[in-house]
Formats: sequence, C-alpha cells, structure tokens
Amino acid sequence: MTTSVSPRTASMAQALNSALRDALREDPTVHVLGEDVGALGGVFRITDGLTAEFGPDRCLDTPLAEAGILGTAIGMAMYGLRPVVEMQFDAFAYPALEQLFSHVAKMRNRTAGKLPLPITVRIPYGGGIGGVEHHSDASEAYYTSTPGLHVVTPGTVADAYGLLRASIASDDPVVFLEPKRLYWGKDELDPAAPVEPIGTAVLRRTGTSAVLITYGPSLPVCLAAAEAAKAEGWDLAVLDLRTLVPFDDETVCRVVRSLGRAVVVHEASGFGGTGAEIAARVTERCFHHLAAPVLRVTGFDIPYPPPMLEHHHLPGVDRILDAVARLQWED
Amino acid sequence: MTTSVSPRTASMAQALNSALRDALREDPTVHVLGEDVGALGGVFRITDGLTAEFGPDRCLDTPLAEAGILGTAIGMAMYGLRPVVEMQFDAFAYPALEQLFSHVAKMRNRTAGKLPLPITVRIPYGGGIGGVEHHSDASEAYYTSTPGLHVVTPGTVADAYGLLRASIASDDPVVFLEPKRLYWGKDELDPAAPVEPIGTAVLRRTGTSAVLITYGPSLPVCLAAAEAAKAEGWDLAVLDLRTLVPFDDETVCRVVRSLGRAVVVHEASGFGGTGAEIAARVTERCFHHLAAPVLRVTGFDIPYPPPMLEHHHLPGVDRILDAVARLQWED
Amino acid sequence: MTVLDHRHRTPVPGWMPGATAPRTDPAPLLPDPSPVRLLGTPALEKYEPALLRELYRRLVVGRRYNQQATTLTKQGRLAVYPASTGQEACQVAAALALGEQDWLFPSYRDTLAVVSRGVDPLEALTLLRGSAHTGYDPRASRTAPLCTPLATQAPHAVGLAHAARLRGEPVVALAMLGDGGTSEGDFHEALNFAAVLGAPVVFLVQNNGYAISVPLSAQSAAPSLAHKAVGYGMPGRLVDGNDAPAVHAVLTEAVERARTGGGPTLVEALTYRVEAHTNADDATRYRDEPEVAAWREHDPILLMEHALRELGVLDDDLAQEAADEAEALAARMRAEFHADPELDPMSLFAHVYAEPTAQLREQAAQLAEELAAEAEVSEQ
Amino acid sequence: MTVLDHRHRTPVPGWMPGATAPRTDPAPLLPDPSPVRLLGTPALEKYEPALLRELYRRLVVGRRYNQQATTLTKQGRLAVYPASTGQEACQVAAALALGEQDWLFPSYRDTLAVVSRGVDPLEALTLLRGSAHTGYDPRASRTAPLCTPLATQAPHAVGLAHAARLRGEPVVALAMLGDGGTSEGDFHEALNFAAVLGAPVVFLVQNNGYAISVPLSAQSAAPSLAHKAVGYGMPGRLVDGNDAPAVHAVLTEAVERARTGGGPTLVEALTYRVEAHTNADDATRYRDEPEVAAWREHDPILLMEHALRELGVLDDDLAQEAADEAEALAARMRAEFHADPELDPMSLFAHVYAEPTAQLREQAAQLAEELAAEAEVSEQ
Ligand SMILES: Cc1ncc(C[n+]2csc(CCOP(=O)(O)OP(=O)(O)O)c2C)c(N)n1
Ligand SMILES: Cc1ncc(C[n+]2csc(CCOP(=O)(O)OP(=O)(O)O)c2C)c(N)n1
Ligand SMILES: [Mg+2]
Ligand SMILES: [Mg+2]
Repeated sequence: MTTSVSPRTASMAQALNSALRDALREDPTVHVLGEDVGALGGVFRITDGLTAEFGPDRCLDTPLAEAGILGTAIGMAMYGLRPVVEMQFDAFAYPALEQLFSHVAKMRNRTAGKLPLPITVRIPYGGGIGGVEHHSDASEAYYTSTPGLHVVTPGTVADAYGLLRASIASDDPVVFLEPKRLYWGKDELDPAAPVEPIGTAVLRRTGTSAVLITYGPSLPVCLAAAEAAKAEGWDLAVLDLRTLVPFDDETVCRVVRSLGRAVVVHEASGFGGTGAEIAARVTERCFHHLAAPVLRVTGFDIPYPPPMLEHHHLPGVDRILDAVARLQWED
Repeated sequence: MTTSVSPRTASMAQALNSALRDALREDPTVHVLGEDVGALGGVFRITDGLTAEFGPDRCLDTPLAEAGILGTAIGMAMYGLRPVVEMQFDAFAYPALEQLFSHVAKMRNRTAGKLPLPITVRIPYGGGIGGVEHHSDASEAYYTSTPGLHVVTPGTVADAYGLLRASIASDDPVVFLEPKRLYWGKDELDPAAPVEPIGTAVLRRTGTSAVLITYGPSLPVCLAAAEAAKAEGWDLAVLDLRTLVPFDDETVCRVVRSLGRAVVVHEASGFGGTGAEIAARVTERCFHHLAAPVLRVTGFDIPYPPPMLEHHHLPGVDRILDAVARLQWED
Repeated sequence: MTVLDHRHRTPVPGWMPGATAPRTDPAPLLPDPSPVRLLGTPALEKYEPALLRELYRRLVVGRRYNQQATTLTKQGRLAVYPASTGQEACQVAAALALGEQDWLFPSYRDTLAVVSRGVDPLEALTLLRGSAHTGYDPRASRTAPLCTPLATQAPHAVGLAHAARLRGEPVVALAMLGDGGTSEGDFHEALNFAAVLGAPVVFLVQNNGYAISVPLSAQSAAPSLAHKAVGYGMPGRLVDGNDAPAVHAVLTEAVERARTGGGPTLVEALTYRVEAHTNADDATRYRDEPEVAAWREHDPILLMEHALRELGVLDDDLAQEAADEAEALAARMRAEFHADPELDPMSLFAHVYAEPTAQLREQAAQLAEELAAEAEVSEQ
Repeated sequence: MTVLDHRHRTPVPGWMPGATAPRTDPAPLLPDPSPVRLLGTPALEKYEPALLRELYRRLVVGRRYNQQATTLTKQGRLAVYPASTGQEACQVAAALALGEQDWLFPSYRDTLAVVSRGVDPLEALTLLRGSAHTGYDPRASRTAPLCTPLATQAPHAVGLAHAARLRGEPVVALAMLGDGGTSEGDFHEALNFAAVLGAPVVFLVQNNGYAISVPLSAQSAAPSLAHKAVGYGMPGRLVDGNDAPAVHAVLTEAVERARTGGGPTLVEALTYRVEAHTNADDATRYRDEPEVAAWREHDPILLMEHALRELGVLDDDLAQEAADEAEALAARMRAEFHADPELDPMSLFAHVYAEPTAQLREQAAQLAEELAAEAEVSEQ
C-alpha cells in the first residue's frame, strides 16, 4: 500500500488518522461519515484534516442520529461505495444496533452474496479516560455474538494502522473497536510495513508458565502484569487476539496446549462477556492439555462506574496476578 | 396470589395471558403496553381480552415505535407504575436496545437506588415456527451480557405463569423471553401453585450419565434427546435454567459435579452465545469434577435461515446425542 | 466541485441574533388541504391515453396477482402473504414512476410493486414462500430486498440516492413505507438526512388506515402524515391513493424534482388495506364491515375503469386483454409455485461472509456429515 | 372513565374514502413566522415586576454559576463542564415555569436549570465532577437524572406525564433538549407518543446553533425546528431564547395548556452556545469570532438589565443584591468543591439490583479483599 508517511513515532490516534487518509487517497469509493468528523476532526481527532483535504463529499458531518448514519452508510454501500462510519462513543452506537444486527450483519447472506456491505464501523470503546457514564462501555459482546460481522480491535499503534486499512479493504462489514485509552500512547509506526490480515492473533510476549489471552485496552495491562509476575517466579506469555471475529483458534490453541494454563483478560463485564467464549472454546479444544481451568479476569458485572471509581472496576496487574496464582501450581 | 382460574390444562400462551390478567387485577400499578396488545390481543394473543376487561389505560395499543414504547414505560416506572412491555418479535426489540442498555439496566444504579425501574419486557424469541427473517432470532446473548437486567425464560406452562408473575412483581427490570415455538403446547396449570422465585434452575429429569443444561425453546428437545439416549445406554439428566440472570451457580454446579459430564444446549448461535458463559463458569467452578470438557450444542454461527431450512440450524436430538457421544466415555 | 458545499454556504448557525423570520418559507412545503385527485376531473383529459391504459392494465394484473398469492397461502404454497389488495394504485404507480436506473426500496407489503417493476413473481415471493430471504438480484433489478424491520429501508434509500448523486449519476430512490412505519425513529432520521443532504429520494407512505390492528387515529394525531414534511424542510404531498393517475402524477413530479437536484419529497397516499394484515391475521377483531365496505366502493380499479370508459380511452377489448394477461400471470404463478423449491442446506454457510470462516467451514462439515448419515439411514 | 377513550372516538382509520380535508386544522399548530419577544416591547409592561425581578436575579446568579463551574474545571475540581453560558434565559425560565409537583427532564447541559429549581450545586454536579452518576434524589426534587444519550429523556418525560395523568394528578413534565437532539429517532417517537396520548408534557428545544461542531444548517433544513410540531399534531412555538420573559411566558402557557388537558407543546428557543461545547472542546476549529461576538451582544442578561431599567423595575440596589447572591453561590461552590468527595468502592455493587446477586456478592468480597490487602501494604 502507498502511504502518506514514512516510518516515525506516532500515537494510535495519529495512526488511525493516517490509515483513513491513506484509504481515502487510494480508493475513491471510501467515504467517511459521522458526527463532528468534519471541521472538528472528531472528538478524538481521528478524522483531523480529512474534510479539509478531501472535501465534505468524502468526509461528511452528518446530522446527529446514529441509526441514520449507519442506515445511510448501508445505502451507500449498496451502490458500491465503501463507507467508514464513526460512532462517537461506545454507548452512542446503541441507537444503530437495529441497523447493525438486522441489516449490516445480514445483507450479504440475505441476498445470496449479491449485496455485500463493505462497511467499517469505528467505535471508540472502553474506559480508563475518566469519562462520565455512557462514555466508557466495553460493548464488544454485543458485536461478537452477532453472526455476519467481523470484530477487530487493535492493541498497538502499528496494528491500529494496519488493521484499520485491512478492515476498510475488507468486503465484509467490520466493527472496528478502538481502545480509547490507548489513543495517545506513542510507538513506532511504519505504514509501509506489511499488514497482517484480519483474523490472526499474535504472541506479544513468550513465556513458559502460563498465557494471558487479551486484546485492545487490556494488552498493556497484561504486559505489565507479565513483567510484575517475574518477581513471583512466573514467566507469562501474552497473546493479543487483535481480531475477535473470526477467531484465531489455531494460534490460541497452539499456545494454550503448549503451556497448559491460561487466563483471559478484558475490561468488559465478565458475565456473558467475550472472555466466556474464549474460555469455553479453548477448554473444548484443549481440555486434556489444561492443568487448571481457564480463568477470567474482567470488569465486574455492574454498569460502568463514575470516573473516580473506575480504577476499582478495571482489571489491574494485581487482579491478574491473583488469577495466575489460582492456576493450581501445586498440581 | 389470588388467581383468575383454578387448575386446568392450558397452553403456554394461555398461561401467560392468565398471568397478565391476574397481575392487572391484583396490582393497580401494573400497566401493559405494546403494539397490537389491545383489540387484537397481540399477534400471539398473549394479551387477549385485557383491554376489554381493564380498558385502554391499563392495556395500551401504542404507536409503532419500540424505543418510544420502552422509553415511555421508563417514565411510567419513574412515577411509580409497573409497566409490562410487549415487543412483537425478537428482532423488533432492537430499536429499543439503547433505552434498554443505557437506561433500563442502569437507572437504579445511576440513582443510588432512588429510581428503581420495575419493568418487565416481554419478548417472544427463537425460531421453529416458520417465521420469515427477523421473526426467529434467539437474541438472549444481548441481554445476558448487560449488567442490571434480569433475564428469565420459561420452558413449561407452569413456569410461564409463575415466572411472569414473579417478573412483574420484581422491583428489578426483567427481560422475559418467551419461547414462541412453545406457545401452543398444553400442560397442567395450577395458578395457585407456589411460584418459584426468579434465579432458580430446576432438574427436569434425573440421570446418571451426564446432564443436558438448557432453557426455554430447547427444553423439550433435550427431554426428547434424553429419552432417545436410553437406547444408546446413556441415562441423561436435563437441567432447565429458567433464569439466565441471575445465574443459579449452586444448582448447576451441584449437578455437574455429581455427574462429571455436561452438554449445554441452546438454539442461539454458539459463538458468544449464553452457552459460552455457562460452559466457562461451570468449568471454572467444577474443573476437577469434569471427565470431559463441557460441550455446546447450538445454532450455527449464521443469520437465522429461511423457514424451509431452519430445521437444519436448530439443535435436534441427533445433534445432541452426537455431542453426548463426544463426552469421552472411554476415559 | 463537491456536491455538499451548499450546506456550508447557508447561514451558520442558521439564525442570527434578533432574527425575525424562519430560514425558509414553510408555505410551499405544506400539502394542499385536500388530496390530489384526477379521476373524474377535467384534468384527466390532459393525460396520455396510453399511460392511462398502461396504469389500468397493471391495476387489473396487480389485483389478480394479489388474489392468486392469497390463494397460494391457503394451499400452503406461500408461508404468509401481506396482500396489497385495494392498494394496487400505489403499487403500480410507484413502479411506473421510476426509470430503469432508479432504485425501489419496498416493504414486505410491496411485492406487487416489485413484480410490476419486472421481477418474476417466483423470485419476488421467496421470502414469503419461505425458501430464501431474497429471491431476486437487487443490483440487476435495482430493487432492494423486501424490508421487514419497519422504516429501516428509508435511510438505505437516502444513502443509495446520495451515493449516486456523489457519482453524478441521475438515479432516484423511492422508499415505500406504511402509516405505522412513520412512527419509527428511522423514518425521522431518514427524512432529516435526505433533506439536509438534498438527496434525490422520494418517500411514499401508503396510509392504508392500519398498522396491523392499530388505526391511524392511535398512530398519529397529525393533520396528515404529509404534514410531517415541513418539519424536515421538504415538500409534503397528499394524494388519493386509490386514484392511480393522481398517484402516478404526484410521484412522477417528485421523482423528476429529485432527479433535477430539487431534493426529497414526502408523499402520503390515502388508501385502505381491504384484506387483513396477512392471511394469518383476523381483522374482525378490530374493525367493522361497514368501514371496509365503504372502501371497497372506493376501489382503485372500479374508479379507474369508470373514469377511463367515460373518457373513452377504455373499451371492452382492452378490458378483456388486461383480464387475459392477468389470468396468464395467475396461471404461471400456480404452475411455478406448485413445484417444490430447490433447497441447498449448505447454502446456509455460503454467504455469511465473502469467505467462510474456519468456524463456518467446521460447522458446514458437521452438517454435511449429518446429512450424509441421514441419507444412509433413509436408503436402508 | 378511562383517560384514553378519546383516542377511540376519533374517526377510524382517520380518513374516509374521498375525504377532502385533513383530520385537523394545521394552522394553529404552526409557529408564528418570527420568534416571540417581550423585552423592549410594550407587552412587557403587562408583566409582574416581581416576576421580572426574579428572572433577572436568577439570570445573574446563573451566569455566575456557569463561570464558577467553568473555573472549577480549570482547577481539576470538575471532570468536564458543558456550560449554558448565553443560554441562562432558557435555563432559569424553564425552572421558574414549573410548579413544585412538576418534573424536569434535563440534559447534561441543563445543570443550571436543575440548580435554579433548588437542587444543591454539589449534588447537581456529581456527574460532571466524576464522583457519582446522579448526586440528587430525582423523586424528592422531581428532577430526572441529567441525561447524556441524546433525546432519550424525551420519551421518559412522556411516560411520566402520562402516568401522572392516568392517576389524575395535575403533573406536567418538561423535557429539555438541544437542536442536535431533535435529529435522533427518540425525539420523533417521544413527540408522536405525547401527541397521540395527549400527555401533559412540554418539549423545550434550546437551539443554540451547534451540536458540538455541527451547525444547525447541517443538522436540519426545516424552516424552524418548531415547524416539526405540526407533523405530530401539536402546537409549535418559536421564541427568542435570550429573552427571559418571552421564554417564561411561552413555557408557562404551554405548561398550563398541558396541565389543563390541552396536551403537549414543542417550544424552540433561539439562543446561542457562547462557550465551547465543553471545556474540553476547541470551538475555534469550527466557528469564527465575529459570529460569537454578534451573539455576545444579544446577551440574555444585558438585554434583560437594559429593558428592566428602562421599565424602571430594576435599580442599582437590586442589581447589587443579585450580584451579591451570585458571589455567595460562587463562594459556596468553591468551598464545597475544594473538599474531596467521599467515595465508597463497595457502593459499586449496592444498587445494581434491589438485592445484590450471588455473583455480585462474590465480586464485592473480592474487591473488599483487594482493598484490605492494599491497606495493609500502605500501612507498612
Ligand atoms: C421494527 C418493527 N417493529 C414491529 C414490526 C412488526 N410489524 C410488521 S408489519 C407491522 C404493521 C406495519 O404497519 P404499516 O407501517 O402501516 O404498514 P402496513 O402493514 O399497513 O402496510 C408491524 C407492527 C416490524 N416488522 N418491525
Ligand atoms: C445518542 C448520542 N449520540 C452522541 C452523543 C455525543 N454528544 C454529546 S453532546 C452532543 C451534541 C449535542 O448537541 P445538541 O443536541 O444541540 O445539544 P447542545 O450540546 O448544543 O446543548 C453529542 C453529539 C450523545 N451524548 N448521545
Ligand atoms: Mg398501514
Ligand atoms: Mg445545540
């Protein structure tokens, strides 16, 4: 892919902005639409400068109505365009769920492949930024339990760029979940680097004791936990799923079988969370390799707390290490 | 509770109708609202005769807008009423998901208990009745993964009456999922029988080989599978969860520990389905009692099929027995 | 040039301090107090006899189509059928008002409009037969899938029309809705998007008096549904939905307005659902026969036939031709629907994604095994 | 008698075959072409001086409240604050137009209206401070929680007003929304429900020209937002939102209309968001200073002070009194917000359900253990 920039350090927000800019440059059918994506550049500045460069036809400030935004994007895709929708915050995607569940996820199937919908729905999700209620929901379970959608969530700057490019290029609808608390973290970005396809997990850290299976906002927490675990004598691997649907059973099971112990970590509430699927399928496929049950470290089963209390809700290093300690080492 | 009827045989639809009638009679704060719930009695006749008996103030034909219906019910509950909302079909509850997720599930918590919302949202769900697309979704995962909601789903005529009464009486919001394909099945109904509280699973059939864990529309299928299993030499127990949230860990784990083998059965798609949570938590809590992984028999990970193909999608006796056969009996 | 720049030339934020007048004049956006009618008026004479005959022919064929489809439900050949009996004027006028390149966005009740556009009845009815979700090729026919979730097709029409406009292609999208559908949030959001974008789309609301059992009086308190248009800044038109030439004239004007950059229009057609909601519904629970009878006399075909004969553009031969064509269609439907559809269980996995995922391949293999096993058993 | 029978007496389905007129006359439902104004008009003399002074006093206090809250964000004492600076006339008039028993349904921007109703600023601002979702008792104050998901509070207001009416209690609900909020489906559904039910509710849309960065011209193409009312069959009123007596008069009339069975009203108040969307926003990215300057001169307090002094109902003493009260409030806010809030982590589990579930009890125990462990560590 040709790109707007040479290797440099960038924040995840800048990487996403570059991915959108490069996609708009390379493919005239790509159109961005959403609330405040124009002059403002989005409340997180992910679309900064796009309307200035490409004009309102390519990057559109819509009226304030999420079902209308996604429904309009569906019609645009039906005509052959490749819309990229921005939902302003996780909880503000809920008005669009009927359009997402009943049309975006079903249109290709409903029409025997005649009407694919190559739509990317970008949703900043999760907490940790001191947002007031409705601004911090980890809402991935609604999407991962809906057949017909792909669900992608980057945990690094490089993946933010690469996976967004891959998602926009995908002929299937992708719910692209952006861990908003990682927006400002900087790292090396080489837009020219080859892009991993959607659907592949990656081992961020090798280890010999057990593996932490995680994604998106919890990746840095798990890496920190792995560091801290050394003091306890545990050498933890960290697996970054990156794509939740389609799930990379092969990579995940290979790692789990080799280590025999796994903890799934995400900040969404545990009950009915995506971690349940991960634990269940890993157990189904790796049962006799497991020395201990696959444990889950997640947010509590409560509505997202007010900012001053959110740190109690979010899985932290200690809570992860407590779970690791329960992996029945005595066996 | 005083009741409108003495013991008799009734269909699940009639039992639900009796429960609504008795609740309306006994509690003046109970109000029913929804689409076509008045003169028509609802498309499934669950509200048959209620407007005739109680008038439009108590059983209201609303305009055709699900977010408006649920949002209006929220306001009514804020004023001290006890609304019972009917969503016409599973997929037609989706327009109301923002109101459900952002308000119904959160209002009590958001107001430190000052504004409880004793709302019952009745949703006919699941397939097996030859409905065209959008009329057969098994949508329970969206509700079970949302903290703040109770999720109840009866599998028998008696529970349909008892659990609906209990749900309406609950001071917490309840998503009451009605297995539409069981609406017309008849059984004994004694409305005077004591009502089991929300949150308790029940063993429908004892067994010594393994347990089928299921709920709602899949209960009769599991009972049939247990019958058929006898020929294969398996004596299967069947556990009816009845309530998905709050989950009855105690009963479920007691049964699983005693048998060491379990299969979770539901018609919703497997990936991210409620069965994943059941398998994951049972494994976490009963790991060393398990002779085999907890397996799942579910619908495929596809949009609900057209009527003429739905029987291929829905878990049937054979598919359940195939799973039971994979419970590693050689061990 | 960018299509949307005009939005940025309009006064921002739209009001100035101490402003004394609305941003635009509402008067032209309001519907005339009484519905547009042509049948039985002198204005009808200005119309192409050929067009009037074409409308008549399609009405007669359309009525027969509705009757035959209803019969097929009784024979179990269709799972369910929401008839447009009594609404044929809206159905055929909608089809006729659109050009080849235009797109139709029908609801579950609008299969006649789809067929009248040229889609084969067998393909148009797979959803209601239960054999497939969508039986026709939406791209080839420029006809979106029959939409069941109410009003959700409205924003699709806006998006498609907007996309065509961005491409500089003179395509118009026509979305068909019911009176009940206007209560849904998606209706509101779609009309607002259409007006703000200036999208070439026409919203046709067939006000047939009921949403299943709920009468309009319990659905809306508006003077008319067409009065909703001014709230979006688009013209609202009110037309007698049983007057085929009137519906055709109003729609054609709206379509041309859209095509020439005039933006969207909301059209309310006053009609009546003469049959029950579907064959599964029991209308006697919520409405009286006299009401239905009154509307049966205001039948779109009777009104049309009477007016055209008076005008001298319709004679017995033409009427017979139409009747014959109608019978031919009915015969073809009977024949086609008598045969059982070909069903492929493996198709369940073929189009969920561009490529089946590893999980779907596993699941497809499982089903294939099961089917093979069943086949074996049944062979023995 | 049942409240809702009227709906069943209206003609069903609302139109008769060949009908020639809308069901109701739209004219009275349309807003006057120019916004209602009182300041600087002779009509002002008819107003109670006491009421005018009360409005003035609340405006002055309200402005100071906005300034102090904004300052608190700079000091990190509030997480975020969406100021209603420039919109004080709408905020205080809304509070004053309601009676004790009436309910207010505010948005995140309407904390001044909440405070002006009598809720303590510390309690009104917990959401924006980040210490608790809702700091006040909605039942005791008849004030719903500050609503963030746009327009979702509108149907709540309808339901509450409807419930009160069913109980025969003369309660009116006032829902406050922004111009952007009118684009949401929930706005549409709520207004339609209100009109169909005849619920005693008033919808106040503060059209402050922007939804964050999006100007009204990109939000709606309507002549005015008040023109949406006719599409629901309720009256729409247009008022200068910076003219406090005018807003108060229009709202009071609508509230009384609702209270006496006249049904809902939509009021559009033309005002301007003088500050950025919140302290976190950068308005220079999307609007120019001259535009803001023009509105600063149309300031609700300047306009009010000028008019009242001309009328001779305001003198320096009164102005000083108001200024003193404003300072006293600001001082109290500084003091109260300087202290750190009391936070109880275990409260996270206390109100999810009436009774914590077994799972929540387990999770609470886990957190309690963690906190105890931390405490131990920090003691060492
Ligand atoms: C979102 C949604 N809610 C409910 C339904 C169930 N439903 C199907 S048709 C119908 C009535 C629609 O009435 P109207 O819009 O007037 O169209 P008509 O059937 O009269 O043509 C309802 C409630 C649906 N299809 N979609
Ligand atoms: C459903 C929903 N979508 C998006 C948002 C994010 N958001 C918060 S305020 C705002 C702008 C609202 O503008 P307006 O309704 O005019 O009110 P104002 O802020 O001007 O008072 C947006 C888009 C939200 N809170 N809710
Ligand atoms: Mg209708
Ligand atoms: Mg605004």
